[in-house]
Amino acid sequence: MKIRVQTEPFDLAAEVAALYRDNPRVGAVASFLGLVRDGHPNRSPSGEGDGDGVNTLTLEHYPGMTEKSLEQIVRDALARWDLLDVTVIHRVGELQPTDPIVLVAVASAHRGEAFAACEFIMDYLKTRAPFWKKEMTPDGERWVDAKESDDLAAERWRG
Amino acid sequence: MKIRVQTEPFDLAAEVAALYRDNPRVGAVASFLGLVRDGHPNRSPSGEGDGDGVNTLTLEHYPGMTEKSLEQIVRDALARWDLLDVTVIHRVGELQPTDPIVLVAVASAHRGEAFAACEFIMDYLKTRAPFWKKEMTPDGERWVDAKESDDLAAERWRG
Amino acid sequence: MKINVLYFARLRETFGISTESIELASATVTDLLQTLRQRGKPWSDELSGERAFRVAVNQDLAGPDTVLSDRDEVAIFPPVTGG
Amino acid sequence: MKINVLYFARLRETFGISTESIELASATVTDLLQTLRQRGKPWSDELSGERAFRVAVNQDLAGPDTVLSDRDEVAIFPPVTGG
Repeated sequence: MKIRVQTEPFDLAAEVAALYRDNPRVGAVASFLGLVRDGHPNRSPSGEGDGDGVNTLTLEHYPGMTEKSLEQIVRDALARWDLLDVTVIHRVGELQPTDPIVLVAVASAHRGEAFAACEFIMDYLKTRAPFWKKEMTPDGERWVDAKESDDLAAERWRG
Repeated sequence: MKIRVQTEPFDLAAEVAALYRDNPRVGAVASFLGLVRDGHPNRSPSGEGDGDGVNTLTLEHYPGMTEKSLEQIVRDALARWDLLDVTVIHRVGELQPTDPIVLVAVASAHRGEAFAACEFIMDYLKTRAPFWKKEMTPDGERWVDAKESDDLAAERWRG
Repeated sequence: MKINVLYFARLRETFGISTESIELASATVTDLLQTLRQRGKPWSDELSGERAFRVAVNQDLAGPDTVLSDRDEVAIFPPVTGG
Repeated sequence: MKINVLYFARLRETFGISTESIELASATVTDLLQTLRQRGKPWSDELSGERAFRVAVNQDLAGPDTVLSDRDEVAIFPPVTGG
């Protein structure tokens, strides 16, 4: 398990390769990359809010709890599925549109487990890990509101 | 849409970056990497068949139909979800354990669509795209049998 | 009419042939398979239905009732195992 | 007992404070919130329950009945928006 919270960019290929290069039991790596969009993340996914001109996104977090909560989410995934390795990297600080924010990569023998665990980790990260986004737009600064759809996404893994 | 069938390795980071680098509407890239395992793919996922010592995997395909079927699978995904771009690369020829076989990468504004479409494309690729694996082991050559679990995985996207 | 038939993977090896041209009266996929089975083993064994196989007509998966036309490309192969 | 309280994101900016130390008799999360609301605006507005917020005790998400102990670290913040 590798959990990182950092301001620096990360190397997707190196991170994914580290999950399988020395382990021929790995048959599947599912990964997710979250990126800064040039649109207003608060609005509906219909696209009406796209292209609002976000220039900079600032990510604040709660050092200590961030790592603790990410580790707990990954441990929950490892208990639930037969996984071989997991990497979670989340950036903080100032980011620009098209900058990667988060990488979740999950290695397993078969694809079903890797896909499910990768989506599970993202859904819980979105609702439980203490990160907050603030947007800079031509209209000024605003804190991004949490989305109800993220709570619903996390809910479906219960029971 | 980018569909490739090739003997050469591919560059995961470059392929994923090509999906988002020039498109600030992309907020999510879900990707899947399938790799040659050093185990007997025919056996159960319980792990009893792992470590059988596959030395080389040879991937045969049906040129023409391969590209046509992959394009149809991606078109089906584009019709079903709100996606921004899709890349599918599948290697053929001789591969060794830990070599990447297939990459499916899906870009969208939000993660739900990207995850679902990436898994959908893999499930259909596994059951509809004309590729066949032959293993070389210390005991000789054998063609890999299709898995019923793959048919079931594809079935769940119907209706 | 003339049908171009292709075999892949295990079936290509078992039949010892990768492609052939077959003359048929107007026919469906079922008729073509019947013609092939009449050759005896290994054709009758492999195409009896006991072992799974797939048929594509002009590079689309096809069922037994698919009607064949002159110069169609028919491929017969085991269930796919890519990915 | 002494509780170390941390604020993040919008709440940190609205309250104009990122951390403070509060003396309390033995108490739950609800008691701490009541103490903070008694300060008046903006505390009473933000912590009334009309706007969503979250509480973590010693870096684990906590509910209103969670009992606090001396030197506990209590964080109050808006719903998270990472990823």
